[in-house]
Amino acid sequence: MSTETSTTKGSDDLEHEEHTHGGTDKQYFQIFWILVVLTALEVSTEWWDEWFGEGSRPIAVFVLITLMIIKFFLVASYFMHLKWDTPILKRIFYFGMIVAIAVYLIAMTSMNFWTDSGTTEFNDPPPAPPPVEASD
Amino acid sequence: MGDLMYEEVEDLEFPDDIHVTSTGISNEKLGMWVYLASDCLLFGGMISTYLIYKNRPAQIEGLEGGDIIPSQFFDIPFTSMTSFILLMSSLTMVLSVNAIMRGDMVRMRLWLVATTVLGSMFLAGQAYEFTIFYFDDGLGFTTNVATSAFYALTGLHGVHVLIGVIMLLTMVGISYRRKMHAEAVEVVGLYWHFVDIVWVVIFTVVYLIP
Amino acid sequence: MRNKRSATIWTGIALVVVLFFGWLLVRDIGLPGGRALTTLSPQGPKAQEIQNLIIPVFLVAGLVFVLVQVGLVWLVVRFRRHKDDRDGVDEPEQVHGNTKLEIGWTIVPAAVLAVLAVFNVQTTLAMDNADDPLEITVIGNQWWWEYRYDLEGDGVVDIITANDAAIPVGRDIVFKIQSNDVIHSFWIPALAGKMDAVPGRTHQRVMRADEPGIYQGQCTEYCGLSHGVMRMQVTAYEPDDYDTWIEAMTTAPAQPDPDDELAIAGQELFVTQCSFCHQVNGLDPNSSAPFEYSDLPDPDYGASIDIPLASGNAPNMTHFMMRPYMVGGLLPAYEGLSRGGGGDQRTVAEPIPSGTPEENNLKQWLREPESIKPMNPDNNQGMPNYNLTEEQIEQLTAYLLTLK
Amino acid sequence: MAITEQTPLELTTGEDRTSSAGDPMGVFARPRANTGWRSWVNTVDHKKIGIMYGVASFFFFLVAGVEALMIRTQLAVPGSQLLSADLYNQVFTMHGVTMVFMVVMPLAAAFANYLLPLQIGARDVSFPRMNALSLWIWLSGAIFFNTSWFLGGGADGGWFNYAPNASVTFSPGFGIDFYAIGLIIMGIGSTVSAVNLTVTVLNMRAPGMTLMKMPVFTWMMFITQVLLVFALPVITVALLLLSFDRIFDAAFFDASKGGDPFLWQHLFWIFGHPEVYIMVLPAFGIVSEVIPVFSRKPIFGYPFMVGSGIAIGFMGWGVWAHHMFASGMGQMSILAFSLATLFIAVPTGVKVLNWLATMYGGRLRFNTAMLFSVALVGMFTIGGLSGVSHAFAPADTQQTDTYYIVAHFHYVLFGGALLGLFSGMYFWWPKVFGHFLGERLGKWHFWLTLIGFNLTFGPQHILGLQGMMRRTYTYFDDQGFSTWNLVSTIGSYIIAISVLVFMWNMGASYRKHRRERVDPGPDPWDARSLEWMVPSPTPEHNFDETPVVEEFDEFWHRKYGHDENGRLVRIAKTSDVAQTGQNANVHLPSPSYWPLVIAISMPLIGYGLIFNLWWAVPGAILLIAGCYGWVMEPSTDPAGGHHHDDHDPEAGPPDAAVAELAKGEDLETGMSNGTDDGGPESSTTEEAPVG
Ligand code: HEA
Ligand code: HEA
Ligand code: HEC
Ligand code: CUA
Ligand SMILES: [Cu+2]
Repeated sequence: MSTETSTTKGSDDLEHEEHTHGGTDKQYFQIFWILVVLTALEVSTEWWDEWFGEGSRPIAVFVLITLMIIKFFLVASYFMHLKWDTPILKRIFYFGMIVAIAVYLIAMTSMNFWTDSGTTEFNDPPPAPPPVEASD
Repeated sequence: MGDLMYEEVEDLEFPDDIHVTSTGISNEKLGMWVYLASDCLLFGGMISTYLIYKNRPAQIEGLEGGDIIPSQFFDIPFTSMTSFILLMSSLTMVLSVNAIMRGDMVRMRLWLVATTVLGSMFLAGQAYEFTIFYFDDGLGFTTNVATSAFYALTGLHGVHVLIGVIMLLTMVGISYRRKMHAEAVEVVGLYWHFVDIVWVVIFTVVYLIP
Repeated sequence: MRNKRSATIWTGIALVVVLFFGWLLVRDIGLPGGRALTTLSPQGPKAQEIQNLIIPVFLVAGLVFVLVQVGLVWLVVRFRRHKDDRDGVDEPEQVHGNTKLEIGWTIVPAAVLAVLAVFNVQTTLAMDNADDPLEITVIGNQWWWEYRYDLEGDGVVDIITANDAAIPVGRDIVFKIQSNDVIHSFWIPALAGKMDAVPGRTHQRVMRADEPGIYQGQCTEYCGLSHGVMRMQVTAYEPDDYDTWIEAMTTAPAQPDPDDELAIAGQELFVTQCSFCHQVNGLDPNSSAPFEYSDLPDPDYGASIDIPLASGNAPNMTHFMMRPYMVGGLLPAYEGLSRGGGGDQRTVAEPIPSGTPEENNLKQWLREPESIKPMNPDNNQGMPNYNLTEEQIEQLTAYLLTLK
Repeated sequence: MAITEQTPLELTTGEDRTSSAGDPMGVFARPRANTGWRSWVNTVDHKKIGIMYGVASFFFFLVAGVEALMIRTQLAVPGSQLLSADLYNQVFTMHGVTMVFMVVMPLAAAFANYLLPLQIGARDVSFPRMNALSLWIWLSGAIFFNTSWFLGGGADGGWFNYAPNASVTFSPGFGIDFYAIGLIIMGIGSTVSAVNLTVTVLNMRAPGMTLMKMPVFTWMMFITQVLLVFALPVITVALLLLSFDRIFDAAFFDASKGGDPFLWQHLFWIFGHPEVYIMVLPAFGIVSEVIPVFSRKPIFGYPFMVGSGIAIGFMGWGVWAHHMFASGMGQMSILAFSLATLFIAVPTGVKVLNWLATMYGGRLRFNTAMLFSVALVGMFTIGGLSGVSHAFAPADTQQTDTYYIVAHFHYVLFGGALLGLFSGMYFWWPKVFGHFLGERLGKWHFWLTLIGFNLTFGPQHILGLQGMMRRTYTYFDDQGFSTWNLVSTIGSYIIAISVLVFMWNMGASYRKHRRERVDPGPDPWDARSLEWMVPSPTPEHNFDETPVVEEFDEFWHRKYGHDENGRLVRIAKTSDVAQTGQNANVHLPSPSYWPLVIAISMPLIGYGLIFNLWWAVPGAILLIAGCYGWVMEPSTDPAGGHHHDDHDPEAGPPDAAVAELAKGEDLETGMSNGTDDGGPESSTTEEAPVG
C-alpha cells in the first residue's frame, strides 16, 4: 500500500524499509467484515439449542473455540501487523501466549477442573484407589 | 524462546549501519510486544480463575453467599453489540495507523477520535451491564466467588480499555502539539488491538460458553 | 611433578574432611533414640517404601557430590597458577569445547535419573495402596487435631477425640484428612509422609504401624501463630488392646463420684464455662444438673452451639484422660512421657492409661493457656484465658481427671 | 494544557517539530544537576541506576540478615523465649520476602543495569527514563513493605503466604496487606525493568554482536529478564486476588464460599519456580564470566552454556507443583511434576560440568572473585543435589517443610545466587568505582563466608532429616535438635562477621583509594568482554566509539591471538585496544524528575488502600501528574549538555537522527545508538505496565 507519501525528511530511505509492512485500508475492511461474520456466527450459537436441539451443545462449543482462535489470529496477524513484521515479534508474543495457555491449562487440569463433579469437595481429588492388593 | 533465537542469529547480523537497533524494530514497538506477551499471562490467570469458579456457587450446595452466578443473567444480544463495537474500534484504529503512515494527519486524528468514541461506548456498555447485574440481578462483587471472579476479570479488562482510551486521547492531544512519528500511533494501536483480542477470548469463553 | 603431589595431598585432605562430616552425619542418623520425629527410622511399610526409594537417591547424589567436590579441589590444586608463570608465555591451551563430552554429560545424568525415575513412579503409585483399611477422619484445627471414627461405616461418628489417634498394629489405616480453618499438614514421620489438610477438600494418607507404641507427629504446613508446637501422636495398639480402647471410647465416662465435691463442682463449672466450646458427650451447656453423659458424640456440636472460634471447634473432652498428651500433643498427660516426645516411647502404650496424671501441666494450662501455647483468642483462635481462680482450677482439674 | 497552538492541518509526520517541544513542561524545570545528590535522584544513566540498585539492595541485605540473625538466635537453644511466636513468624516471613525480592533480585538487577549495556556495546538501555522509573518504583515498594514493621507488624504468612492463612480472618493485622500491595508495586517496577532490559539486549547490541556472540552473563541476564516478563504477571494475579479478598471482602480463597486455596498455591508457584531461576541465573552468568578470565581460557562449551540456560528457563515453567507434593494434588499431577523436576538437573549439570571443564587445563588465579565463583560451583552443587533428592515425590513427603528444605534453598540461594553476586562485586568493583576491593580482606571475607555458610546450613540437612520442621519458633531439649541448631547459629554469626569484614573492606579500599590513587586501568584482570574496553570507572557515555564486534570475547581477541600450537600470544597492548573515555561529545538522554514522582505516588496509594481510601487521593493525583509530566517532557533537554544543535531526536525517528548524523560526521563518533526514550511513544510503554 501507499505508505511512502511524505515522510520525515532525513529518513525517507528508512521509512521505506520499515513500512513495507501493513495492509491497505481495503484489506482491513475485508478483514473487518470477516470478523463481523464470524462474530455473528458465534453469537448465533446462543440459539443453536432451540434450532438444533440440546445435542448441538458440544458442537457449538467446538465451533466457538475454533472461531475464537481464528478471530484472534486474524486480528493479531492483520491489524497488529504480525503478518508483515519481523518474525521476532511473532515469536515473542506467541511464546507468551503459549506459555500462558500451557501453564494455566496444566494448573486447571491439576485442579481437576475437567472432572469436577460439583460436590463440597472442590475439584474432587481422584477417588481413592480401590482397597485391593496388599502394599508389600 | 531462546532456541528460536538460534535460527534468528543469521538475520540479526548487522547488514550495515543503517539499522540502529539490532533487530531493525524500534525499541518502542519491541517493548510493547514484550509487554503484551507478558499481559497474556495476566489475563490468562484471571480467565482461569473465572473458569474455575464460574459454576461453583450454583453447583455446590451449602456454600455461603447464595447460588446465583453471573452467567444466568448474561444478555447475549447486548454484549454482542458491545463486542461488535470493540471490534469496530480495532478497524478504526488500523485505519488511523494507515492514515498517519500516509502522512494524513486529519484522517489519522479522525480515526483516532472514532476509536476513542467506540472504546468509550464499550466502557459505557460495560458500566451499564454492571449496573444491571448489580441492581437488578443482585450480583455484588462479594456475593460469591463466581461474581467476584467475573467482576475482577471484566473489570481488569475494562481498566485496560480505559487506559487505552486515555492513551488514544493523549495521542490526539499530542498530534496538535508536535510532530508525530507514525510508529507511535502504531504502538498504541498494538495495545488497543491486544485489548480487543483479549475481549474476543473473554466474550467466547465467558459469555458464549456458559 | 610437584603439582601432582600437592594435588594428591590436598585432595586427600579434602576427602578426609568430607568423610569426617559424612561420618558425623551417619553416626548421628544412626541414633534415632531421642529423636521422635526422625525421618530416617521408618516403622511401617509406607515409610519403609519411601526409605527404599531415598537410599539409592542419596547414594547417587552422594556419588555426584563426591565426584564434583573432589574434582573441584583437584582442579583448584592441580591447575593453580604458579608464581613463576608469565603472562603471554605460560598460557593454557585455548580449548573452546568438546561436543562429544557435552553430549556425554547431558546423556549420562539423564540416564541415571531415568533409572531412578522408574523407582520414583513405582513408589509414588504404591503410596495409596491399602488392604482392608480402617478409615479415620483427621481434621486440622488451629492448633490441634481432631479424629473421628466411624466404626461401622454407617455414617454415624462413634468416637471423636483429639490429638491422639489410636490405631491397631498391622492394619492399613487410611487417614481422611480435612481442615476446619487453614492449611495444616498431617505427618507421622515414622509411618508415612505428610499430607496437607486443606479446607474444602478431603485428602488421604495410608499408613500402617508394625510395632505398638506412640508415634510422634508434627504439623508441617505453616498455619499461623502456634504452628511450631502443633503436634499429634498416633498410638498403635496390639489388636486386643485396640479393641479395649474402642470399647472404652464408645462408652460414656462414669459420672464423678458424688462424694468428690471438687469434681462435682468442677463438672458444674465445666458445663457453664467450658462446654460452650468443649463437648463432653451428652452434656448440654444450657441444661442444669443432673447431667447425663452419652455414648455418642455430636459431630455437629461446634455448629449447633454458638462457639466464637475461627475453626468452629474445640477438642472433645469426653475421654480426655485417655490421651497420653494434651494441648495439641504438646504437654504430657502422664508422668514419664517427655514434652518433646523424645525417649523410647514405643513401649508405654497402654489402651487405658494407668499412670500418674501430670496435674500440674493441666493446671498451668487452665491458669495461663497462653504461657504454654501462643494463641490469639482475641481473634477467636485458640483457648482464651478465663482468669480462673485457683479454687476453680482445682475443681476443674479434679473433674477433668475423671474423664476416662 | 500549556501548549503552543499550531495549525493542526500543517502538522504531519514530515514536518519540523514545533518549537514547543523544547519547553520544559510541568512544574519543575528540567533537572540539570550533574553532581551531588540531585544528579542521583533524577539520573537516567544506567550506571548510576545500577549502583543505586546495588546500594539499596545491600542495605536490605543487612536488614534481612539481621532478621536472619534473630531467627538463628532464637533457635540457638531449645525453648528460647527471645522472640514471641508472633514476632518470630513475622521475622522469618520478612526475612524470606526481603531476601528474595529486595536483595537477590535487585542485586542482580544492579549488575544487569550496569553491565548489560556495556557488554553489548551500547550507550544505555533502550528506555533510560523507564529504567529510572523501575528503580524508584521498586525502591518505593520495598520501603513501603518494610514500613509495615512500624505500622502494626510485618507480614506473618511465610514468604509463600498460603491462603487461607493469609485471609483477614486468620491474619487480621496489616502485615499481609503490606505484603500484597508491596509486592504488586515491586512487581510493576520489575516488569518495567524486565521489558526494558529484554528490549535492550535484543535491540541495542553493537554492530556485529549477534546473539551467539553475547557474553554468557548477558545471555543469562537476558533469560532472567524473559522469565521475569512472563512470571511477574502470574504473581500479580495472585496478589490482586489476595488484596481483593483482604481489602474488598471477596472470597477467592475462602473455602466456605467456594474459593479454592489451591488456586493460590498454583499461581504462587507458577511464579515461584521460575523465580528461583530468576535468582540464580544471574549468578550463573557472573561465574561464567569470572572463571574464564581467571583461568585464562574461554568458557568451555559456550553454545551448551547458553543452551542449558535456555533449557533451564524453559523447563522452569513446567515444574512448579514440586512445591505441592504434599498438598494433596492427584497422583497423576504428582508424577508428572516429579518427573519433570528430575530432569531439570540435566541442564544444570551441564553448567556445573562446563565450569569444571573451563578450569581444567587453565592457569587459575585465585583472586577473591575467583574464589567466590569456584565456591559457588561446589556449594550450588550441594544445593542442587538436595533439590534432586526432593524431586522424588514420595521422598519429598518426608522432607517438605523441614529444615532439609531450608538447607536446600539456602545452598542454592546463598551458595548459588549470593556467592555469585559477591564474586561479581569483587570482579567488577574496579570497573564501577575505579579502585579495587582489597584482596587481603577479601580473602578473609571469602573464607569466613564459606565456613560460616557451611556451618550454618550444612547441619540443617541433618536437622531436617531428623524431623525438625521449618517455621517453628522453638523446639524442646528432648527432641534431639539442640546440638546442630547451636552449630547452625554459630555459623550464622560467622557469616555476620564475614559481612562486617566485607563492609570494612569496602570502606578501607575506598579510603586507600583516596590516599593513593591507583588507577586500575580499563582492564585490570586481562578480561574478555567489552565492558573492559572502557576506562574505569566507566565514563558517562560508556564507549567513545561503538565497537564493531567480530567475535565472541571480542575484547580478548583484540588483545590475543594464537600461535600454531594453539597457545596464546599477545597481539596488542591493552592500551592500544582500550578506549580513553575522552570523547565528551556524545549525545546522552537527559535526566528527569518524573520517574521519582510516579514512584512516590505508588506507596501513597498503597497506604490509602490499607488504612483509608481517602489517603490514596494525593497518591492518585501525584500519579496522574507524574504521567502527564512524563508524557509532555521531551526525552532530551535541548538546553542540556551534550546536545548537538544540528539535530534533535524528536525531529524524527531515532534511526533518522543517526542516519543523518552518519552522513555528516564520522560514522561511529557521536552515534546515539538508538537510545531514545520518551516522546510520544513513551506514553504507551510507560502507561501500559501500570494497567
Ligand atoms: C536459586 C534457587 C533455587 C534453585 C536453583 C533450585 C534448584 C532446584 N530445586 Fe529448589 N527450591 C528453592 C530454590 C531453588 N531451587 C527454594 C527457595 C525452595 C523452597 C521454597 C519454600 O518452600 O520456601 C525450593 C524448594 C524445592 C522443592 C520443594 C521442596 C519442598 O518444599 O518440599 C523441590 C522439589 O522438588 C526443589 C527441587 C529443586 C531441583 C530439582 C533443583 C534443580 O534445579 C537443581 C539442579 C542441580 C543439580 C542437580 C546439581 C548439579 C548437577 C550435576 C552435577 C549433574 C549430575 C546430577 C545428577 C545425576 C543428579 N526445590
Ligand atoms: C537469598 C535468599 C536468602 C538468604 C541470603 C538467606 C540468608 C540467611 N538465612 Fe534465610 N531464608 C530465605 C532466603 C534467604 N536466607 C527464605 C526464602 C526463607 C523462607 C522464609 C519462609 O519460610 O517463609 C528463609 C528462611 C530461613 C530460616 C528458616 C526459618 C524458619 O523456617 O523458621 C533460617 C533459619 O535458620 C534462615 C537463616 C538464614 C541465615 C542465617 C542467613 C544468613 O546467610 C544471613 C547472613 C547475613 C547477615 C548475617 C547480615 C549481616 C549483618 C550484619 C553483620 C549486621 C550489620 C548491621 C548493621 C550495620 C546495622 N533463613
Ligand atoms: C472459646 C472456646 C473455649 C472455651 C470456652 C474453653 N476452651 Fe479449652 N480449648 C479450646 C481450644 C480451641 C483448645 C485447643 C487448644 C490447642 O490445643 O491449641 C482447648 C484446649 C483445652 C484443653 C486441652 C485439650 C486437649 O485435648 O489437649 C483443656 C484441658 C481445656 N481446653 C480445658 C478447658 C476448660 C477447663 C475450660 C473452661 C474453663 C475451657 N477449656 C474453655 C477452646 C476453649
Ligand atoms: Cu497446623 Cu501448622
Ligand atoms: Cu521450585
